[in-house]
Amino acid sequence: MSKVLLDVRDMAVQFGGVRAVDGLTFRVHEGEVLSVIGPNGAGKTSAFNCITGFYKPSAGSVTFGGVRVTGRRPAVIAASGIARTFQNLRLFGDLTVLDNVRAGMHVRIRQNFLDAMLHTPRYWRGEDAATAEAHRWLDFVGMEHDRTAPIRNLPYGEQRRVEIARALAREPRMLLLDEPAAGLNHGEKARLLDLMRRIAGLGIAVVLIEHDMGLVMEVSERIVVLSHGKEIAEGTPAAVRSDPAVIEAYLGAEDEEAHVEAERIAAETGPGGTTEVQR
Amino acid sequence: MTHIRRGTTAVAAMALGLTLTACGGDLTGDASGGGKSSATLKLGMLTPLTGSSAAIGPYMKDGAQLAVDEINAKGGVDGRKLSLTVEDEACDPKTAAAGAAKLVSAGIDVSVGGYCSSATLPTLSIFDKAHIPMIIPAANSADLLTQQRHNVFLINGTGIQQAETASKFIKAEGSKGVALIDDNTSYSTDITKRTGDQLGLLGVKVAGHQSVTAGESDYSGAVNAVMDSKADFVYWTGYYQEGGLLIKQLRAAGYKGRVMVADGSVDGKLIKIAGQKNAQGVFATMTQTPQTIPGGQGWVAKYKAKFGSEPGPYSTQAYDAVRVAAEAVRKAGSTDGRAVTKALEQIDGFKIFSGPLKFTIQHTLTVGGFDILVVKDDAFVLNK
Amino acid sequence: MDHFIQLVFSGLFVGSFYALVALGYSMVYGIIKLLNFAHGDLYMVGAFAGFTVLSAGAGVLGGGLLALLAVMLVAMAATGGLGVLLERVAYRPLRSAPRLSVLITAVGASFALEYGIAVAFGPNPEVYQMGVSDGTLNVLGARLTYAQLAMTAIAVVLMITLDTLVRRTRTGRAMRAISQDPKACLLMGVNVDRVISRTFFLGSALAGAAGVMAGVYYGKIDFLMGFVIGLKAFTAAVIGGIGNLRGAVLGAVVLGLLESFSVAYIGSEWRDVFAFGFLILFLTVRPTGLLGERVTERV
Amino acid sequence: MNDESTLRAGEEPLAYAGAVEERGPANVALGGRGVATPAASGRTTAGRALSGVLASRWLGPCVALAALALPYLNSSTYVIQIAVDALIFVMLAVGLNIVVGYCGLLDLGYAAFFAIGAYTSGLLSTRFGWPLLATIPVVVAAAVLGGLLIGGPTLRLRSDYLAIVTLGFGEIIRITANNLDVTGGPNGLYGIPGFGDFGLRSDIALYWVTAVVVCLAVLFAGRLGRGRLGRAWRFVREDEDAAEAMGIHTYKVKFAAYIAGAVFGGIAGVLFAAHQTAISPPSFNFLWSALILMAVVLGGMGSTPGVVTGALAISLLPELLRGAENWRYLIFGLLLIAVMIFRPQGLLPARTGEARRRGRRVRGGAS
Repeated sequence: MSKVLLDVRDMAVQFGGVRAVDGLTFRVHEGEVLSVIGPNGAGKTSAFNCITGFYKPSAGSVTFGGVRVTGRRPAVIAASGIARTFQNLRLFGDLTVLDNVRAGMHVRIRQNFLDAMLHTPRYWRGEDAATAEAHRWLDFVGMEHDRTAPIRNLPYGEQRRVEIARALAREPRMLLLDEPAAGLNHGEKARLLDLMRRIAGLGIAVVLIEHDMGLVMEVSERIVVLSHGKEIAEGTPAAVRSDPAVIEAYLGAEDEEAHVEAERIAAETGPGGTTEVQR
Repeated sequence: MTHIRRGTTAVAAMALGLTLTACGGDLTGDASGGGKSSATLKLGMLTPLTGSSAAIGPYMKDGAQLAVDEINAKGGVDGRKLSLTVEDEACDPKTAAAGAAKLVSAGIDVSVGGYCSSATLPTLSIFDKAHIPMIIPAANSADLLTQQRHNVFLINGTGIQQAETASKFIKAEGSKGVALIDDNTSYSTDITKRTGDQLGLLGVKVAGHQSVTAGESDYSGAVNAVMDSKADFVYWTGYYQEGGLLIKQLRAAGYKGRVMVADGSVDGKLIKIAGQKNAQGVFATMTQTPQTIPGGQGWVAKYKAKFGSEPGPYSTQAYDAVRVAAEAVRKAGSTDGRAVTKALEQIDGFKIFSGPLKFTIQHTLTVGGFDILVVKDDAFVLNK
Repeated sequence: MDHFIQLVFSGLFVGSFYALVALGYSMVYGIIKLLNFAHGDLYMVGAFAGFTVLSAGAGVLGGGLLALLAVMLVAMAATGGLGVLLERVAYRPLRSAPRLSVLITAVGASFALEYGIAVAFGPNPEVYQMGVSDGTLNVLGARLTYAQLAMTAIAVVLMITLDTLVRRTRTGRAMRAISQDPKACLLMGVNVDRVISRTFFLGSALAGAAGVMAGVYYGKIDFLMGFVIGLKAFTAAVIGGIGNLRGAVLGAVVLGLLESFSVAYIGSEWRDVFAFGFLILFLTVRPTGLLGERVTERV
Repeated sequence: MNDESTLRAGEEPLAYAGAVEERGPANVALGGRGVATPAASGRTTAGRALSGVLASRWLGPCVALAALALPYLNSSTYVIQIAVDALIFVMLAVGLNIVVGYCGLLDLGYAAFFAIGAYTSGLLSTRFGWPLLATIPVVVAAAVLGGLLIGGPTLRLRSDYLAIVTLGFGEIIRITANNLDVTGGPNGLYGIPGFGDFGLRSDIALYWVTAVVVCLAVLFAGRLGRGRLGRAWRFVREDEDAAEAMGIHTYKVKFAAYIAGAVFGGIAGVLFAAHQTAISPPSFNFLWSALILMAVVLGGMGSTPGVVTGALAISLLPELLRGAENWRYLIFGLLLIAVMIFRPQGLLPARTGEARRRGRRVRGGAS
């Protein structure tokens, strides 16, 4: 296996008395596609937020590309090469599609306030390059709509795609996707699967939180299973699928929803079960 | 880029062209109002009609109007009828400056307004550039004079004159410790500062100096400080609204000493707000007013008959400002600003409420005319 | 020592006025996240409403605490109604608009109320024709007038009543619920509009009561009297943790005490600098105010 | 692409309603401009004409030219006086627009920077005899310092708290100016020199200086808003977390907005000092901050033509209503409520199209 890109060790965070993440350790290698699954409330999104700096871990360390980034500002961590999407779309609603994607390039555009005020050649070079690149990323994710319109007016699926384009425009070495398939229809999920493979093809490591097990099993090289903020299993999709601890975690959860989910996971991943994407 | 550059250059070129042609036009001369006519003597007044001092404006306006009507009834000045234009100064420098510009554009000959010193300051240069003499009835800060503008005349006694009168009286009363309280406006702090200096020269102890915020209701902070300082004489230099409250709260706190207020507080409302009982025996430093000088009752009656209300602060000064303006124009024989200014400097012995008028070299009253009043029942009367 | 106690008394007394106004600020903020800039002016309108009642019924009412209470009730009803009207006309149509536009409307309403009164009553200050007793009490070496005592007592009674109302009644529960999650309340069948109206009524009525009390105690009212106290009440509400009612009272008392002591030890002209400076430093240390809830950010 | 857009046109009324319902954002009225979708179908011809005018690249130069030509149309002292007032107010509004409109930070004490500028230049020119022009670098430094002082500890706060803190800061500056001797106490500073009169009538000379400075300020503010930093301000306004996730240091970006606003306010203060010749604390009270904010919101946050229009309206309206005495602020207040209710996004809201580009540049990619 290739080099370790992200190394999370004994990471913990708590809110009040609740330990959302409780001593989590896992690694992501360069260019791999890794899924993080677990019942609701297992601490998946909290773990993402700790890695990307939105929460300050109360213990443990996060090392990215050999550099310790624990507790740094989200912007600093992002600049070091981690891009992410959010569970509930977090786009800049009033701004155009292109502007949204330009946000990803912000740290790379060389321009100071004088350039902007005086419209120097450097300003135009930077702006034109940014526009062209934004179009390239939008083409890459297959965003077909008008790109000069405010993004809030676009259909949900397109907004999802733009959010990924924005994250890619950050030119990350690792991309964290938080439930990218939520709310998508079958056709859109298939396109998402294809997109994730093409992203991996660019050499970008993809870490995925997803409830759609079909998608997870299809795309992941490895899976990390969380429960109560701890890792309970790790391995290839096939290994995880048959891990008794995983089944137990899903069934044992008190949450009603988790039961349903556990049954679904069993049905979907059982021998001969067809995944959603294939259907 | 080329488009934008070209646009910018075009604008710049046009601007330059405009400037060059402008030099030949009427944009280079003095800022004087259009339409000056010799048929009327146009007077302009800036006074607060809105804002925190909005209460004062009508008093000044009515006082001036009374004089205008009286003079017109007698045939005006050398056949010229008087007219009065009033603009709001709102006690705000920007509003005042715009108002002054409006008066200049309306072609006034003499300005007879000016209430808040801070709002009057920016109008000085505007009137000066238009060569319009200013007879300022109320604003009296020394800062109005430090630029030595030849066209500025104050017919209200100045802070220093008031401070002198106040300090002498306080010394005569044998005070062991004086508390000075102002409302942190220029008019008021000017008087407290100067009174403090004067008292120092006279060897009277200043027990404390407080500034309160105008427009508030609770002055317990200042009251506590006065009580702690064991002062036996309080001199309040702000306006009557706060002055009434202050007296009331001082008395409620058990203050037994004497209280004196400055001219801004000489108003029947002070007694009402403080409560008649609390206000009894409160002294005041005040320029001579119709209420206190012999024969003045007739003037008050005329005012009441015309406007249906008692005259208030600066009604008399505004009245006098109009009369002085008319007198100066009569003497000068023209409405030309420079001539009127000269005439104003030469006025000697013209009778106004504060006494015979003669301006000092600084253009202030020679006779400040400050008297000590005292509250008796529901009115201020001359202290004997 | 008695000097110290005197300062404490002054601070508490001023604080109780701030508190009555701050409560309305905080309630309205808590429920619709609106900084109601016109709130201080409702206090002023209350004072003028009381003044009108007093002038109209000068002979009938006489003096005394009972008359004061009667005047206060009428003024509270009037300002409460005005508050409801204000919400109806100026704020409700904008409930879903960006918050800044509503803020501008509030500033506009503040102007309209101030100058509406200036046009109706004239710009001169008016004098309340209702004397309160001049008697003085000596407590622990500091003086305290009966009037101060009575005013503080009325303020405390009003605050306790409000607290009970909010904690014990259905409307109160609904108010607290809406401040937590208005959407959920709508889904649960709570009549959100009516509850917001009632919040405005209560908050405005309290401000009106404070206005009458100020009129009676200080004796002088004018059309700009609401501005400064509005600012102070806003500050108090923020110090206490805006949206939290007990916090508003606590913040008001803290602000009153701070002002009282700063006047004594720093000088009255620096009082507001001290008060605002304290506010800024305080917020950087404790951004949610004294009793404000910690907001956990959801990402 | 094509059938998609036809579909979108059909949905437009619903989207409109939804947008108003949800957040009533500034993009509603003119949002669709320059967009491939025929979203404008519901708009009136007049509205389209207006948005056409607003989008024209000649609008700015034309307005600037009109401003420069004013003295030829009417050179009365009064007109020049209030025109300079209005232009200074435009500059203030444009500066505050950076903070509030672009970056979404509610500032209720903007007059503080105006005061810092006016007092710094006033002090240096009257007490130390500096020419006014020479004070500008010091003013900029002082404004930046003021921005650092207040922005440093407070930009981390929630927006409502930011409002009260900035309000408090404004009051602190004003009261301090009132209490100190060096600033002339309540009377302030007076006898402040102008920039010189270049052989013209002095007020007209100052008018032209002001007009040129303000036109440049409007141009620069607009360009700044469209550049890299300006985009970052909007990202922060729209969603701070998402901006952080893109590697944008939101704290620094907010700081930059604050300081840019402070510099604009400070330079407006210099113009004000030169114009008034006398400055005193009442000119920098809360009412001023509120009026500037009102101009920004009334005109349309984030929109340069809107903010300029709003500033002209707010500054000239009270002058037009002069003589109505207390009625004027009553009318003013009612008008504000009415405008906000019927047009909460402001008079001329910001367009959310792409920035105007020069035609010859063809961008790559589809669309």
